[in-house]
Amino acid sequence: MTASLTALVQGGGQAAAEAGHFEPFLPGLVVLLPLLGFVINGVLALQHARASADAVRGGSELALGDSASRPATHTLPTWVGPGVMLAAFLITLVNFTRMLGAHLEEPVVVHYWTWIATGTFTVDAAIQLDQLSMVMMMVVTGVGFLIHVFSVGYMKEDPGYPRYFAYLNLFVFFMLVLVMGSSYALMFVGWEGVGLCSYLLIGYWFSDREKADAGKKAFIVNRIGDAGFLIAMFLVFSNFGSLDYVPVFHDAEGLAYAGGLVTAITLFFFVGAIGKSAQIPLYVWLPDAMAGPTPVSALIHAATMVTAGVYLVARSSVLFALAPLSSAVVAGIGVFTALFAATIALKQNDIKKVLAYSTVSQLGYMFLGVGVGAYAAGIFHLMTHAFFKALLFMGSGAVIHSMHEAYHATHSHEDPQDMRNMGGLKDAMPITWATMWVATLAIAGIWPFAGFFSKDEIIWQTAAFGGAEGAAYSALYSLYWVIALAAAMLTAFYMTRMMVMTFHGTNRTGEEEKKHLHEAPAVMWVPLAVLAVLSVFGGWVNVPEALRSAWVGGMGILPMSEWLHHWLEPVTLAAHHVQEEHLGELAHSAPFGGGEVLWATISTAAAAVVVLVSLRVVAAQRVVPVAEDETELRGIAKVLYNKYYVDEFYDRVVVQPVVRFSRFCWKVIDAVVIDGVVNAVGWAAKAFGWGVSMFQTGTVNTYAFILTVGVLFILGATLL
Amino acid sequence: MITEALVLSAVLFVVGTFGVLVRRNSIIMFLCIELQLNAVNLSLVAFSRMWGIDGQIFVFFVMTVAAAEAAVGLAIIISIFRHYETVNVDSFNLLKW
Amino acid sequence: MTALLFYVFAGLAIGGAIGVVMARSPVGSLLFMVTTLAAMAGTFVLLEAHFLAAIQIIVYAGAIMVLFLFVIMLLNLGHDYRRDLKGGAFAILSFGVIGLIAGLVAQQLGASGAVSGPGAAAIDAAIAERGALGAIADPLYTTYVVPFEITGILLLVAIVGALVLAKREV
Amino acid sequence: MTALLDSIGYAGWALHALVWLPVLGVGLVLWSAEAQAKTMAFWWSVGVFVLSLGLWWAFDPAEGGMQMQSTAPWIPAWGVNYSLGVDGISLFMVMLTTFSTSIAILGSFNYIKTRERSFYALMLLLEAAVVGVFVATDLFLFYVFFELTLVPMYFIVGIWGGERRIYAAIKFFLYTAFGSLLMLVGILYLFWKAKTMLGVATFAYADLLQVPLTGTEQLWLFTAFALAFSVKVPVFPLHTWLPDAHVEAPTPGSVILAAVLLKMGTYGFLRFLLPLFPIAAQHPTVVTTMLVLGVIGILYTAWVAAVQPDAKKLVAYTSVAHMGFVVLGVFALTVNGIQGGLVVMISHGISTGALFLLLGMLYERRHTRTIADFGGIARVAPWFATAFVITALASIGLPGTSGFVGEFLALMGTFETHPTIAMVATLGVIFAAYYMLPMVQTVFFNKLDKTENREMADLTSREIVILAPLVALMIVIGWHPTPVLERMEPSVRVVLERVEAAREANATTTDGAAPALAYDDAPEGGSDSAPEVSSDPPTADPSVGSLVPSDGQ
Repeated sequence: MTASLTALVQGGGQAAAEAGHFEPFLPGLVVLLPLLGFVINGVLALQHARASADAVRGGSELALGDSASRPATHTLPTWVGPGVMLAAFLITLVNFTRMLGAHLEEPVVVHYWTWIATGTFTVDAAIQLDQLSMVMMMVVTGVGFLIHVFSVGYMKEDPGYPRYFAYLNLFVFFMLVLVMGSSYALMFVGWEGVGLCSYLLIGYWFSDREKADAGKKAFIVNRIGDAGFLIAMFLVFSNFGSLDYVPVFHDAEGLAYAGGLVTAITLFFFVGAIGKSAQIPLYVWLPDAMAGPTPVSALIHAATMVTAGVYLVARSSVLFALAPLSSAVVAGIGVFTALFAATIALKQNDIKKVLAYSTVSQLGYMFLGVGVGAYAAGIFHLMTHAFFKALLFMGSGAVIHSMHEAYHATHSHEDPQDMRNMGGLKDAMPITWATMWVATLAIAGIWPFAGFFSKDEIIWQTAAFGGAEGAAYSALYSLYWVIALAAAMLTAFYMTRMMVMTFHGTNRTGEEEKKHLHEAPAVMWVPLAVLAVLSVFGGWVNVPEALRSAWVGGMGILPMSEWLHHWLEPVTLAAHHVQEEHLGELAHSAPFGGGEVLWATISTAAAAVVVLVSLRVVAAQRVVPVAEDETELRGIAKVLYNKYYVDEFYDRVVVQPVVRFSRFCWKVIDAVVIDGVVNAVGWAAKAFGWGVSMFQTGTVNTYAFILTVGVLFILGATLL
Repeated sequence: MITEALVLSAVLFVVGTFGVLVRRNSIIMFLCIELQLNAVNLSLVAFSRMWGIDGQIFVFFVMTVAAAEAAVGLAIIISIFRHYETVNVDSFNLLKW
Repeated sequence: MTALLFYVFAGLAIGGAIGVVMARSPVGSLLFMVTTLAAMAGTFVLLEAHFLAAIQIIVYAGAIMVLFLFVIMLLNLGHDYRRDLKGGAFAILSFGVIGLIAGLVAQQLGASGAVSGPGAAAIDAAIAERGALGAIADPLYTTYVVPFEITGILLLVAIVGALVLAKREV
Repeated sequence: MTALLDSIGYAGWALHALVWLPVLGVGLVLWSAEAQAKTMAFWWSVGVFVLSLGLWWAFDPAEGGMQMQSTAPWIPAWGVNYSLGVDGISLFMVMLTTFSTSIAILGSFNYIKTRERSFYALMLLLEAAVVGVFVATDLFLFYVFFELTLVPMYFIVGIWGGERRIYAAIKFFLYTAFGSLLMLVGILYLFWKAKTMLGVATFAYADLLQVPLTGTEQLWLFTAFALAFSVKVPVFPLHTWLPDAHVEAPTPGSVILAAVLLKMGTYGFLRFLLPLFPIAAQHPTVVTTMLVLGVIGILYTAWVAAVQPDAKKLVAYTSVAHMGFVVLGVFALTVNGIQGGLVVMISHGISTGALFLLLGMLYERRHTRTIADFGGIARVAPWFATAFVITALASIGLPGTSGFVGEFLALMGTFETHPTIAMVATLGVIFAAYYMLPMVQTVFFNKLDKTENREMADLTSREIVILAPLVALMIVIGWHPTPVLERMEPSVRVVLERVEAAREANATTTDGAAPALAYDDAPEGGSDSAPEVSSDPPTADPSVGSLVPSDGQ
């Protein structure tokens, strides 16, 4: 073990022979650094917690003092937390550039030590480096680093500062295990690990019951998905005899197309994905997860963890390509979630809730993408979404931060997250406003922002896939395509609504509070700026070939045509072979005719129109602060506002029955039935004894008589 | 001759036993026990006609024991009588459940 | 002649025994007991156990029975005959059980038929040699001396015990 | 290390020492002063533990059969021998026993206030008995130890327990005694059978393995043994003694009970049920029954646990759920399943033991175990909360902790042979979160609204010393279980090969006696071939020989 650990640090291990001329550079360190950060911050956190605990026991709270005279427990994490992330990102960057140079056909697997080895089952602690994991590593470490930096500003005043960074680093560690692991087993380690961290971070302010409940809900709902993941792994193992990607995907090509086995495997994997990536019907935990600190929502519940499901599907692209039914299910659930969540987002007033549902909706798009076999497109959207959604969340974080301090200054207890209390913030915080608009346009799919290219490619691929000759359920795919377009329009609307309610119009924070509203400090807005840049240009890495020469492709100015697509080629190759074999040529025109360029134009134009219109419409609406807001919602609006009452429904249909049945098991089956039998045996023995004691009359004659009877028996026995 | 003696002892023993069972007066029960002892003595004597003098020696011992037993037993009866003012065994049922 | 005598004695003994069980008062049954003991002493004689016959009369009928008599007198018993004799189901049941035992024994004896052995000859020889007393005294003080001594101790203990029990608490 | 051990002839006397040193300790503790009793007992048990550590190196991982065997005649007339031995299955149970005993003793320093001397003496006696159970290779000896464990536990619960301790103690005693008496009958039948069939009066495990039994006989004996062990495990309908015993028992009692006493049941499954009655053990009906009971145990007790108001009772019920995974793994009759089951046994011993210790510390502080009485403890006792959360997560099988490795392997092994059952059992993963998290939340999170909780002290250094090794073990085994697994595997294979042989023989001839013949021509000294033989397809030449003591040295 120790030897392998040193190997881990030196990035040693033995890289597989077919590495091409790609030489991995300290890949183990990428994983190890965040873990190191976790250990350091964890120790600091424990130290600090002891101190504050003594204070609490003393009946007071531990005063942090001004930022100048903070104890080491609050200064060190500032450097350790983001520091390890930066280091990890740089190492990843080195590896990335090296991989760019090398034309890697086969993934490079770096073994460290044998994790589990029974007689018939072996899985190593090993890292798989290929184009897909590299993209994920870039996103996780890169965006992760920015969010860490942002957190320094956002959490500065929080008493649990070191604990926060400890959790955050631990999360990154598990996330990297998830994306870098060379087997489903290791992915599952990361899978549950990130779930744990999300549990801890959602319930970060655990003294608040709602927040703690939200964390618990997230964990339990995720576990439902994890059960599916486990079953899928069992299926994989019992049929392939291994859980490592390389052998499994190699043997998978031998499976029957649309066979029952591969369908079962993929569907169970997708159950896991549904849980982790918050799709119907298990999306309910994500909106509640907003209880966590906002940077957490940006990192875990927008950029990285929730996209793990997409990564899982893309990773298993061969299997999913072999199972058209599963693919249809994936795409269907994805697209319906996209629409469903978008409609809910229309009526939310909590800025983070809007973003949460928009995340759910965007995740739906990603699943639509991987569902229609456009794995590159799915990952592409995952990446761009990481950029602009992280930006949106951190922007909202900046807003909330400023609102919170405003209310704090005036000791008001208004809700700093409710958009009805905002409005007109653009004067106070211009940078935030500008960057968030960039992200909004990106997510709305306006040319040439990142979101446009990624989302448009997914929508188009849906049409093309459905139109393919060999495609099953092609009618279904046309439906998906229409829904996807509709959802895109809704996205444009609710995002604009959010921006308008937050930044435009007159300020509703209150006269006193208005003075205290301020722009976020540099440590917070710099990351926003960086992400804004990425949200603009991030999409250009994968301009579809068809659009390239057209105006949307910038008349060929836009570089890197389908770069990401080609980059991921080695990973998705097998899947594409399967597609070509069974589907044949993809369609070149959408269901209602029209080519890719045309529909791209239509969609971006429509989105632009929606944005402009809703600017007017929402601005025209009269919004009042929560305090004096007693508008009675009616009809569909009410339903949307209450999120279709899904939580209530689950509570009635699932939670309560389970709890009631549990009580029944305990009070009736255990206490009455089983223990009843047990005690009955005891009573029977007692009763028998009591009955026999009746012979004890106390009169000598009886005893003598019994004696005589005994004599009679003995005589009889001996003489007869 | 021996057989008859044995039969006689058997009859006496049986009668004695019956007495022990049906009488309540502890002294009479005691007498019946003595009766049983004597029945045994008789059979021992009878057997000594078959196997030799030892039987009679045992009778001797039995008598001694009977004497001792009578002494102690009667003493017990007296002390019991002091408590209950009766020798009726039905009234000594402390061992009742 | 001997047979006739034996039957007489046997009749007396059984009659006495039944008397012991049935007699109204303790004193009555005590007297019946004495009768039985005397009759048995007779049978002892017929069985050539003269010494035993003698002590049967002296020790049993003499000493022990008198002791009983004393106690009965002392306690002034004998006025509750009705309650004394158990009746009803219990009596019948015991009668049945005992009857069965008797039946078993009888069946045994009947099966064995007339028995005899070397003992009689040996005893007669011993008596002829050392007289009735010596015949029994010799083994008693040689072979059985240890049990004999033990019975002595037993008697001593019995006396002490009887004293302790019967004595009024002081 | 190995050289050092050889130089002191460790293998020769280690097992005897492990059994008898605690007994000697009993004497010393009773003889020592009341005040010194605890320290004396603690250091003594630590010494025993350190001694047992040597097994790790002295044990030959490649060897599937019994090792370090030694036999001495005890009651020659009945062929009863005092014979000890250890193999991959019992090795870790022994070490777990010695380890958790010292931990439990250290953990009871503050909890036990009365009759300390007798308490610690009983703890050491218990340790001796349990170690004996795990190392005995003679069924008579095994039975003696098996019953002996009841006595100290009975007193520990009955004297130092809670209000309803008498009821709990009696319930515990009767339940288990009832089971083991049936087993005694079974053992005697085997003895008689061996006498008639083999012509030797023997209780030796290895000899009884040679006894040819017909299928029907095996089914009956299997039932007798299975009942005895199922009560100990406990398997679903026989589990109701456990919550009572746990709730009433003092903390150290619960720790030992959860950590090792329950393991005696599943150990019995592996050591006796499968090898002695392979025909019955692989009988479809039997297997399905046991598996279904295991699954019911997992889900049902998870539900019951979730609604317990008493934290300790909750954890007690979770024990049943965990042992359900073991039952599942064992009767999956696959290498993965059984090894997984063994790992679950170890990790459950560690994590649940730790949970009981933590609850005990909680009780010492607040004198209540009602979950609702707490809240927000994490603010006043952060280290305590950290330790508890880690332990709880290990207990619900989070990857990276020992719990996951075990449950994962057990479920996967089950899936290989019984997919449907495994799928249902997998739902247990969900309900694990369903019972554990709410408890953790209500106790440690939420608002710190009760004044008496504000005074709660954090972990003392002694408590840290207790918990640190446990937590470390959870994580180390979670990330690097291979050394553990590789030591188990050969022995597991030996067991499985007997079962497989029986299955094959059964397949060829319906006459149940046939497999017995297969055993007879098993090579007496065939142990060397044991580990290499691959289990799929299982070869019909079982390495029964490797279980025969005579070939060990």
